[in-house]
Amino acid sequence: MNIITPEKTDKQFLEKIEKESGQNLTACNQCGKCTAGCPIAGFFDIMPHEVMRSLQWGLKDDLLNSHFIWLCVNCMACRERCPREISVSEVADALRREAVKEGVKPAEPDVATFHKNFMGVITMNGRLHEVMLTALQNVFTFKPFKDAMLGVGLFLKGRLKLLPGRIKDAGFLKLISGRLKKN
Amino acid sequence: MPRIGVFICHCGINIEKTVDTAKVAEAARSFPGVVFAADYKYMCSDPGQNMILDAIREYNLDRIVVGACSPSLHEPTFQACVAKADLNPYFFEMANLREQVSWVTHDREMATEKAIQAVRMAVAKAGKSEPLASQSLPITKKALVIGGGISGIQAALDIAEAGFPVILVEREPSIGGRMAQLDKTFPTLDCSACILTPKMVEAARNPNITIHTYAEVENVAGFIGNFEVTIRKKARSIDMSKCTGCGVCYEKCPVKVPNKFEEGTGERKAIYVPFPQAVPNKPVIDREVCLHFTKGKCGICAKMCPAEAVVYNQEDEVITEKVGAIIVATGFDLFDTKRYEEYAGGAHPDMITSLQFERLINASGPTQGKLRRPSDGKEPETIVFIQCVGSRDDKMGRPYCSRICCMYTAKQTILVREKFPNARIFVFFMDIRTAGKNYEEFCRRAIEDYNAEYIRGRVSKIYPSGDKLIVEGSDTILGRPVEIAADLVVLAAGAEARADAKDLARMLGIQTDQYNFFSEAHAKLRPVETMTGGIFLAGACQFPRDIPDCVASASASAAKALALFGKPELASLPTVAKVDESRCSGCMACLSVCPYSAVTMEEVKNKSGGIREVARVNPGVCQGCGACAAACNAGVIDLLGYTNEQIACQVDAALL
Amino acid sequence: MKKIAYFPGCSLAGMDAEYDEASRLAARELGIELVEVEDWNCCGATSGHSTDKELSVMLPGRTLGTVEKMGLDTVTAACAACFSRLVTAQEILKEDKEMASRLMPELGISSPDAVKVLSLLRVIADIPKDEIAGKIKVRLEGLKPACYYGCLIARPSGLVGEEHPENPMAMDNLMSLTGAEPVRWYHKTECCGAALSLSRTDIVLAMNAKLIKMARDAGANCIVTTCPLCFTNLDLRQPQARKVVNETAPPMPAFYFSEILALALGIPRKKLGFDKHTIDVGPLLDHVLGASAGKGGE
Amino acid sequence: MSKAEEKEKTENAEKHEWEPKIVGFLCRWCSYAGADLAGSSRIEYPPNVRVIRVPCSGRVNPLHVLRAFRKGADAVLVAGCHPGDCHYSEGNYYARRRLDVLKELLEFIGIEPERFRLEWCSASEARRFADVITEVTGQVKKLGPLNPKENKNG
Ligand SMILES: Cc1cc2nc3c(=O)[nH]c(=O)nc-3n(C[C@H](O)[C@H](O)[C@H](O)COP(=O)(O)OP(=O)(O)OC[C@H]3O[C@@H](n4cnc5c(N)ncnc54)[C@H](O)[C@@H]3O)c2cc1C
Ligand SMILES: Cc1cc2nc3c(=O)[nH]c(=O)nc-3n(C[C@H](O)[C@H](O)[C@H](O)COP(=O)(O)OP(=O)(O)OC[C@H]3O[C@@H](n4cnc5c(N)ncnc54)[C@H](O)[C@@H]3O)c2cc1C
Ligand code: SF4
Ligand code: SF4
Ligand code: SF4
Ligand code: SF4
Ligand code: SF4
Ligand code: SF4
Ligand code: SF4
Ligand code: SF4
Repeated sequence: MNIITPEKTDKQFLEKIEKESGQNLTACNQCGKCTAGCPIAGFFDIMPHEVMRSLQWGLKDDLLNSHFIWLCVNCMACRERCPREISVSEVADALRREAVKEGVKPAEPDVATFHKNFMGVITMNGRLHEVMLTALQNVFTFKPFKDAMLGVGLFLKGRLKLLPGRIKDAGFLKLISGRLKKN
Repeated sequence: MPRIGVFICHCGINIEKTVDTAKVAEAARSFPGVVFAADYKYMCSDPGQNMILDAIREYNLDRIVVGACSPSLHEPTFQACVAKADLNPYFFEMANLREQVSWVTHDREMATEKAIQAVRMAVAKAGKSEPLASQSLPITKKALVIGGGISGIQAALDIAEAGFPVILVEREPSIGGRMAQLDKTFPTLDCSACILTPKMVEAARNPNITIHTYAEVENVAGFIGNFEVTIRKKARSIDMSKCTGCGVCYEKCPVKVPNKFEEGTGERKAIYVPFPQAVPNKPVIDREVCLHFTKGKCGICAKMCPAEAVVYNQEDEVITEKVGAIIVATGFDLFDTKRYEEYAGGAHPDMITSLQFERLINASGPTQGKLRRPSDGKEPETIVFIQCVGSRDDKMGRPYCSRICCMYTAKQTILVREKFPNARIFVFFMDIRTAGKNYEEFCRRAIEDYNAEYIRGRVSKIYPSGDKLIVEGSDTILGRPVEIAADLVVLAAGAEARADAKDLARMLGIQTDQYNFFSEAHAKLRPVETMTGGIFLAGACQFPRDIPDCVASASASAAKALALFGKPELASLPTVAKVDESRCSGCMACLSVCPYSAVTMEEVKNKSGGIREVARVNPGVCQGCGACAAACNAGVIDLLGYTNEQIACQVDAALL
Repeated sequence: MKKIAYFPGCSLAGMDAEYDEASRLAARELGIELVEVEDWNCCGATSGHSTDKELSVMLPGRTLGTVEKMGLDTVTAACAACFSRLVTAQEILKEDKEMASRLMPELGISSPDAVKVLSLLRVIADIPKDEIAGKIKVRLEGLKPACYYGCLIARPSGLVGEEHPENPMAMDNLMSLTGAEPVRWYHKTECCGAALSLSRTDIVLAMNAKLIKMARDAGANCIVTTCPLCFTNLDLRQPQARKVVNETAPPMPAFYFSEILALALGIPRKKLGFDKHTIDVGPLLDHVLGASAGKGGE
Repeated sequence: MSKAEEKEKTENAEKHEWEPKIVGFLCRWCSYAGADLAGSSRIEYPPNVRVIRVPCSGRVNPLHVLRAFRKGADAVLVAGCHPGDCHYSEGNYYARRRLDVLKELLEFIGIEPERFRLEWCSASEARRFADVITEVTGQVKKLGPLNPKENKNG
């Protein structure tokens, strides 16, 4: 049964995300302009304005388990046009971090894995390396040949380097990997 | 020693909630001069006022202090109350414990402390109060109405019918305002011209009404009952007494420019009548574009005119008029939809404003009522209306609801449906606001009988693709994005204050709100009065209003002006400046700062018989600003009701 | 020669070396030396702020500190994402005093706005128009670019220094200076979805196809970008996107704005890595450069 | 109770002990109405201001301000309509001219400029009114009392 009751909601969650995102969430009047202009809305499970409404209720689980939080690309179209000057983009960020922190199983495992791999590569090297990232992404998402054809093409055109660049400042690498482990 | 009574109001719980009123009354009992103090639930109620009257009798009180709401709300109430007990109204003082204490302080202890302080100051001031009286002043029983839209016309007619003369000043060449631009009007769908034109003609015919079109008010001096206004009648280049309105002149004029009345959808000539039903129905030459004025050639209109009415060298005429009341009815502007860059910059030909729509669907409009796509003249098959454009949008600095656009959009869907039985008509809305008599029913008809498809969601983007406009919106009820390829998009542009409203407010000495609409004295109790005596508001210049509301407020403001004219004379302001002539050195510092020239220098005889000049105040002219009192170093000229002594006592009491 | 610190970012250092090259060359022609930030590290991109707010400040923060150490007052990033992260980090440091006091000493930042962060587009657009016009050697008539700014260079308005979040004109104006005729289109700042490129390629392809279609409908014969992520998306992924929507119209060549600028400034075509583009730009360039009598050609 | 806690407590007590006294002369047309609107809008602000309603900021004689300081005010605020918006057309210009001179005098005798404020605040600027009071109160709290020991009878 999918009925909302006040008891099932978590109002503190609203406050928390309000603080984390720096947005005034109760200001949202559900106009729907964010959804209307979002380039990815057609792929979302929860629409941006519904995200805002769910927050006003405090429907924490729905949000942390949503595809939305992983699919929002933070393009800020919503932020730019919202008549109440709210940034759903910032809210998505805050929710995503919250999901990571709470160890929620991501609804979009590939996206989550991507972020993880990305951070992994840069904590190793301080810089990104596409071959490594693509390889890791494919290994971890069990799609070993995805994008491989693109890769060969790039390699032949001389656009792929096979050896990663690495920054010299080892102290900084340690600092960021420490920061990552804390989560 | 004065005998002061103090009354502390709970205002239900409004004050009592954060202020311990009993404690305030208790504290008041120890203030110098206080012989009686009490607290009560509602001081402004009849029992509350009776309590004051009883206490005056029982304790022989001669000064009254009430600690309650803001004096701007109930000072007159209590002044009238003490007058009943034969006390001078200026023996009454008010301490503001609600707006400035209980509503802005949450800590009860601090609020109580602040309240005691405020009452102490009021008591100190009351202790030094003197009886003040007003003088009687004459009233010029003639009204000025600024703005000749439906509101101004209605106000003028009401006053004229009561038998008083009215001067109606309209800056366009014709009266009529926005209503003249409309097609049919909600909620009854009568044709706008059919109900407006008779009123315009009636105003023109009424012997009590003098209409100055193509004119503007340039200066306003004086005060309630006694204003003096300067009006500039711009040169029309037409001798109005000769012109018969035959229209030959503009047929042959070679210059064509966009017609402002048609909202740019049609053209007019350099010599023109803005619309066929114009009042007065006589042309005007637009000197900015007329070839005679820009290039020094042409002159066709003068040649054509059989009445020899074209006068190129006519000059502006400046007239002055004395009036007793002023009604401001200058109406509203439309939000500039180009500010929405995401709506293709608001600039595509097939994207029009709601007012352009009114012109395009109007049988006397530029297309004779044939609604076609402006870009290619094709019949539109899909029409999208978008509500709240430039309203309810903090980003655009317009957080308010424009109040009229829900209804006129519903009307416009009905009007298009009548022309195109098979078109698909969509409306994007945030809420449907239809709080009016028969309004909700009207809107339901648009949806159920006229098959307008309403979608709840705001539009984020509009862009051209091929020969269509793609409208990206959302349906928030279904929770899905919506995309519609439209032939025609109509933007329900919000209403905003006239661009020059602020200037007019300055000239009149009235206030504006944060959106530059004119402010009423009190939202509920004095909705058509301004804070400045004798100046009233009518119609959409105060806030977005539809025609029924405009007419109601216009009649209300006329009633206020008539109430003024109904008095035999006017009581002057009692709180005016007063000079202690014996001490005046005649330095003229006061005279030089008085904005109303209320101070003059008069010769008086010294004790020794010599002649010297001293300042003297005309209490009928003085408006009680106190600039003179602040300018006089010797404290010779003082402001009654706010005397130097009273202020000093308040300062001292504040710091005890 | 004016010196500006230059943050190439991972994409330019990796896959998009031709943008790097073209940008440096074009800037030099226009009197600006791009000095690479010493031992720079990744900005963190979307993954950074999706994971940890503080980390998302530390990564670009280190760059800001390094630029200060290098004694330069302005830093530019060629990639819109890097640029966005740098500006956002500054903004967070300005707002979150507590975080600022913790991180700034560690990162060597004296004040959140000690260095100015500009997009590469802004750096070049700020050069007086006449100055650029005077240096144009090859007129690129016949080039009808749809200038594509992407989402992060124009948003959020107020932070990034572009005129308008929906219809920025800086790149269009530059293109006009070269003799090209930029088209009016309405998707200049619509997102390309790059952040999902590797994880939800399906979404990205759909967005890609729409952008290309809109550019074509507006009459463009190429699309010009400022950002390596956008470029990769629009160039490298275009063949895939075409398949998804069964596109039959010819492919749409994509360029970096600095490539076009470099060409117009007279840098020889072969010095610019046009052969590395996935969509063949040869015919279009032949046509355009042929029209200007092969002056800038090989 | 730890030492630190104790210290904090006494500090807090000290903070609570002293509340600055601010005398505010408010024009009845604009700033007084703005203060009323702050009330109707339920905007909270510190209770330190004691309001004297005047018909116009131009009514305020510099001697009134001086008297307030002499009698123990820690700050004085004069608030009127924005330039150009005076109900009496130019009263606020006179106020500005007169009170600017006063400001110099106050600085000369050693009263910090933060203690005397001339502000423009319209009838619609409720938020601004509350902000001004909050700001002045904060500034004066930082400065401390004006002449803590001095007379109250001069
Ligand atoms: C698209 C649209 C459709 C509408 N449809 C309907 C409808 O169907 N039913 C309905 O009830 N309402 C409708 N309205 C609302 C209606 O137009 C207004 O309620 C009404 O016109 C307001 O009248 P007014 O006299 O207050 O102002 P206005 O009509 O604006 O008149 C003000 C007049 O004052 C003049 N003026 C301005 N400044 C000065 C100055 N300084 N000196 C001299 N003169 C000056 C102006 O030139 C103008 O003539 C609609 C509005 C719009 C925009
Ligand atoms: C719950 C509620 C909350 C509200 N809150 C607000 C608010 O916050 N703000 C606001 O602006 N408005 C508010 N209103 C609306 C407000 O109450 C009305 O606008 C206002 O009271 C109407 O005043 P009236 O004089 O027209 O009618 P009424 O107040 O109804 O007065 C009519 C009087 O006529 C008398 N009467 C009736 N028939 C006869 C007869 N045949 N002969 C003699 N006398 C007769 C009645 O006894 C009554 O005293 C609220 C209304 C309600 C119901
Ligand atoms: S655009 Fe803003 S106000 Fe509208 S639904 Fe989205 S977040 Fe809420
Ligand atoms: S920031 Fe996220 S929610 Fe907002 S428009 Fe972009 S993708 Fe949609
Ligand atoms: S006098 Fe004022 S405060 Fe008292 S009850 Fe009436 S409205 Fe309320
Ligand atoms: S000016 Fe002459 S021609 Fe024109 S309408 Fe009047 S009478 Fe007719
Ligand atoms: S003189 Fe002017 S108004 Fe008359 S016909 Fe010529 S252009 Fe028209
Ligand atoms: S009246 Fe309707 S359309 Fe107009 S602003 Fe209000 S809600 Fe929007
Ligand atoms: S108070 Fe003084 S300055 Fe003001 S109007 Fe009266 S006489 Fe003139
Ligand atoms: S300023 Fe005072 S002393 Fe001078 S003329 Fe006026 S009243 Fe007399």
